[in-house]
Amino acid sequence: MDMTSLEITELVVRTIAETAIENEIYFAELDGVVGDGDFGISLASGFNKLVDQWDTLDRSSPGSVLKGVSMVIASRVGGVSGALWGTAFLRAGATAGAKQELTREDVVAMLAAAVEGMKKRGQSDLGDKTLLDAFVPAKDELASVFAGGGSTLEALKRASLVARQKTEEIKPWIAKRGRASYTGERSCGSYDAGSIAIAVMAERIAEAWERASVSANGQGSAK
Amino acid sequence: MDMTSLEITELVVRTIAETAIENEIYFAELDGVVGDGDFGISLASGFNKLVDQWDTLDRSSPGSVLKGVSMVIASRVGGVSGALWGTAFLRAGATAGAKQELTREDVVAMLAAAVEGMKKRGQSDLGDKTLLDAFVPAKDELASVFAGGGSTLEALKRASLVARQKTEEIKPWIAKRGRASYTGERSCGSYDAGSIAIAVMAERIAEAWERASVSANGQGSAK
Amino acid sequence: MKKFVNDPKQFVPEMLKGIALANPGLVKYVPEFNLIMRTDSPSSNRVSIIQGSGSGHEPAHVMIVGKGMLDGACPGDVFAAPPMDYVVGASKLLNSPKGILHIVNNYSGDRMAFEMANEMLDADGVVVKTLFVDDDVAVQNSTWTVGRRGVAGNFFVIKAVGAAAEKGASLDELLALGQRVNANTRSMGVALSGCTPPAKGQPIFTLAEDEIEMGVGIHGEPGRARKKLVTANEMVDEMLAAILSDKKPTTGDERAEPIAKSGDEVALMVNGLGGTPISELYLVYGHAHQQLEKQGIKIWRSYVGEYCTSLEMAGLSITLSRVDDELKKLYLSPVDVPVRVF
Amino acid sequence: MKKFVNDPKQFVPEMLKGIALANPGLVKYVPEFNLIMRTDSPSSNRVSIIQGSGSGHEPAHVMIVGKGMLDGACPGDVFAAPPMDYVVGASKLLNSPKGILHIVNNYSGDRMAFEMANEMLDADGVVVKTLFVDDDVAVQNSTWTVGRRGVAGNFFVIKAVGAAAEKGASLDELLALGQRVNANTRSMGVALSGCTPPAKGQPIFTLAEDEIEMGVGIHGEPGRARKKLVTANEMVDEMLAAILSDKKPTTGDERAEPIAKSGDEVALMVNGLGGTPISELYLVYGHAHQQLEKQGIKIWRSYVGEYCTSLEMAGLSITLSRVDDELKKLYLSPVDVPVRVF
Ligand SMILES: Nc1ncnc2c1ncn2[C@@H]1O[C@H](COP(=O)(O)OP(=O)(O)O)[C@@H](O)[C@H]1O
Ligand SMILES: Nc1ncnc2c1ncn2[C@@H]1O[C@H](COP(=O)(O)OP(=O)(O)O)[C@@H](O)[C@H]1O
Ligand SMILES: [Mg+2]
Ligand SMILES: [Mg+2]
Ligand SMILES: [Mg+2]
Ligand SMILES: [Mg+2]
Repeated sequence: MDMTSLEITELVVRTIAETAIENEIYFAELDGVVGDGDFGISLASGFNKLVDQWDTLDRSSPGSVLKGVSMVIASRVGGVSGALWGTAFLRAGATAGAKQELTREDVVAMLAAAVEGMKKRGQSDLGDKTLLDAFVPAKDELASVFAGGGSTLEALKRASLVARQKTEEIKPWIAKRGRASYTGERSCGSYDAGSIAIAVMAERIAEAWERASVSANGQGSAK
Repeated sequence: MDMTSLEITELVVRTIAETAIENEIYFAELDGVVGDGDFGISLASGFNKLVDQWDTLDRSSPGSVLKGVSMVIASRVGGVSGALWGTAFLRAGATAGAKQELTREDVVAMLAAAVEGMKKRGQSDLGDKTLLDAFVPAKDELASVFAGGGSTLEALKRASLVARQKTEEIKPWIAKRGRASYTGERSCGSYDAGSIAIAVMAERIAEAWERASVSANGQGSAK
Repeated sequence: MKKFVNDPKQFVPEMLKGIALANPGLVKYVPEFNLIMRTDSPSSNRVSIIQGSGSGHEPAHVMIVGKGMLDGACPGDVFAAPPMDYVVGASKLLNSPKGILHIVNNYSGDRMAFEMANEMLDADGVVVKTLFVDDDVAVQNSTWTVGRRGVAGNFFVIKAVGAAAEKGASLDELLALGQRVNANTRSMGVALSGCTPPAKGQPIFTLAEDEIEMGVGIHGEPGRARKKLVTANEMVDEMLAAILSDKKPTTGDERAEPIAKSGDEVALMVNGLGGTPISELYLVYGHAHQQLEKQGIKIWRSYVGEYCTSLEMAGLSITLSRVDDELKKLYLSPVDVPVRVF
Repeated sequence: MKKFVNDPKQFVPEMLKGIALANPGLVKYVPEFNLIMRTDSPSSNRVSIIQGSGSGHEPAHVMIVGKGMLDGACPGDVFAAPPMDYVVGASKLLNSPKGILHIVNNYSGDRMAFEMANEMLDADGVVVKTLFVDDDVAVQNSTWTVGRRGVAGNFFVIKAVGAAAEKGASLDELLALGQRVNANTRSMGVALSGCTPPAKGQPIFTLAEDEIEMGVGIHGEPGRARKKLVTANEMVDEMLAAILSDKKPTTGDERAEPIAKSGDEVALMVNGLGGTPISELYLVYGHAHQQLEKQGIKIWRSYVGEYCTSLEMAGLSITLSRVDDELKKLYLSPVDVPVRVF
């Protein structure tokens, strides 16, 4: 596939934004079960703002795009999601630095930095039944496919499968962070909204990648 | 029939009280259509109080019973109904004076005095779509049967028929007094709660009279 | 019906008990007459001011008893005028050598109860004058009504006469002052939902998901029209138009001038009916304020909150009260009553 | 959903506009940051006090900006913590040489937004300290929560530090004072119904006709248990028991003493959640007052009304705050804020 790292970054960011906007109600409903139901709305409002301001962002490098996304999200989205997602994009962007082309190792390092940022900001870790429980294993799966020399499409598909599986696996858990945690044992048995969002976004990115590869290569074989 | 005027007065008052108490919800619902729905509750609470205090009333004469009823109702029932019904019983009792036995003329004069009292207190008249529109014609019918020498039972039955007819006749009218009047033309087409109460009470008094006559005479012929 | 209630029949007494416990030294509770009265009333230097009215309109009137406002309030049950003997009993307890002013919202039930009470008080030599409040423009006067209803505007009437009484005004002065404020005050309400009196256990009326009752009364009496729900601004515009175009009948066939014209100063009240949060009241206030200023009417002071409610009814009323220098001073003079924030 | 609203997305800005229009001279509105601020802040003699929090809790906090309370409030949307740049923007506008006190209700969203903002403010040399409020006893501390929630008790914290700031207290003194009040304040709430954020258009939760949510949070977070509706007195007893038996974790494994024992003096607040009329609040107050006095706890002062709401949610919370002579003086010192009756 002939896309630049900048084009790929934009594709991924735009796919995440579209997913957040299209799933506003669905994500809100998930958060409404034991949380306060604002998750879908917060996310959508931030990414809507991003789409509005897209043309004013500094899109000179992958890192500058990600930092721009971070500022819009952190500034416009209230509370947990603004802080967490803003931190994640910021750390990923900072790790990318000024590079124009990113290697697979760079991408894995960026995701790892995003995770560390969220853990610190959220005072949270794996096992707290948050989006980390979907995001971290998905990131690890991606890294391991990369390490084994698999294609990007395969890596994305396997990562999204892992994320989706994790949303089911953590369903019976008790929420230890976020508003859902206030309900204690009543949070057992319901999906974590943030994790579902991660799974849906991963799936949508894999699809987008497949579509982009098809059109770029003029046929069905993705790199 | 061998009842004294005092016994008859007590029978009538107790029948009115029972009717008010048993129809609390029904009367309230009628008042709820275009009024404020308190009529049934007000009336029932006053007459409940009356039943409670029955044994403490000065029941030495028909007049003293009626004055006692008046004080309980006026003191315990708030607003329009307390004032109107209290005034009606007061005026009737005052007209009866200290007499132990009342003639038919006395009864008609007592009812007329009650009407005058209510008109004055309520600044209302026939045609305002209030209980006066049922009460006055019923009283007139009673008087005319009495004048024609008919039996008391016949007089009560015909009076209650008239009252009932009137409730239907005034249904399309516009309410000009009471809270229902605030709705203007929206009051057209619904029953006036006070008039229905008058009709039901008149019917119940006629029935009570019939029952009392039967048991007094040991057979079906009422005087 | 879900409420904080024990025995529905004890709803009013238990509330009154709470008011007295919460404000020791300021007011006391006389259960016999549903009466909340100032602990320092009657005073021989001050006309005593008494309101009756029904319960369910809190903070009106039991929570505005105190220095600078009412000497006593003896409400009936929820939405019911007080029985005569509450008025008689309260008036005897609060009898002052300077006389008693009864403030009566213009409903037949209240009028009659106070009238009967006054006949009895007269006979006992108690000096009473009665001030009627009828600020609601929703019910247009006509031959077939008993006049207009008294609603949230009674706050301004009470505030003015309460302040003047504190300064020693005579009974006749208070009556004249109160009548002047009442004449300068107009209100209009709208409901988004009914409400449920505890003893009744059912809503007094029900509105569909897209219906409103424009011109509703504070006892849930139907208003001018049941309408489709529109935006906040459209509801405000309709209420302001009703208030500003209103020509209240005075004597005979005469009618008063509209309440305010360009250049006039007014107090602007947005009164919640109980179930509408204060956030919405301020949203409404903002639009009303701007619309009035566009017409050159100057807002002297805002009153946003709950003044005269209908239990937990969702809805609000807007009141405009024209002010002058004398009234401004009275409105700003100090008070000490149960309803407060701090 | 029936509300006084125009465009649901403009609900908060339109409310804030109304607050500013209603209180000219007292506060002003800075749309960029959802900020309501005192017109006379910042002052070089006074630490500036800022609250963020979500909207939908009015009068908290945008209506308690003014003399003796907050210098500014920059809420997020309904029930959402403010975004970082509101906090940064508000803090820069209100920066005082004596420093800034951020009061943050203990929710992850609020904590994180203020933390990020503080990192940026630090970098710019703005001196900020953060005071967390966590008075809710419904959520027991445990390893799996982020600590307790801040609810209506924040009124006492703000009142105390606001009064002290007015007298020139330093930032460190205010932080210590606020922490002391917070440690001495416990609350517990119950909901009879959910509420509907305008932008959401649907109730955040629904209770059956005979259900209550005991221990509810002010954003509709579920509480301790969904239960059957019982009498007002039974609900009060359960809430008081929860408050009085609570031993709040302090440092490490240590736990604080219960909030009040026989002989202690407390302020007793009955706070309406928005849809419950003040009549019911006073009914509840009456029983709570008597139950506490039975245990020898002295009620120093009552606070009955709406302090921290959840839009139009039916329900209430009870707060006990232990007082001493210093705090009593602070609580009674004068204020001038939008929320008022007169
Ligand atoms: N401290 C945290 N660390 C990591 N993720 C978190 C944390 N708190 C919440 N989340 C994630 O965010 C989601 C909820 O976001 P949102 O609804 O915006 O926050 P809030 O819980 O404050 O309402 C949760 O489903 C969870 O996946
Ligand atoms: N002024 C009046 N004169 C005579 N009857 C009246 C008057 N006002 C009301 N009524 C009667 O009383 C009934 C309503 O009583 P009630 O509900 O207690 O009074 P309110 O209208 O004040 O709520 C009406 O149905 C009507 O028959
Ligand atoms: Mg949430
Ligand atoms: Mg009625
Ligand atoms: Mg009535
Ligand atoms: Mg949230």
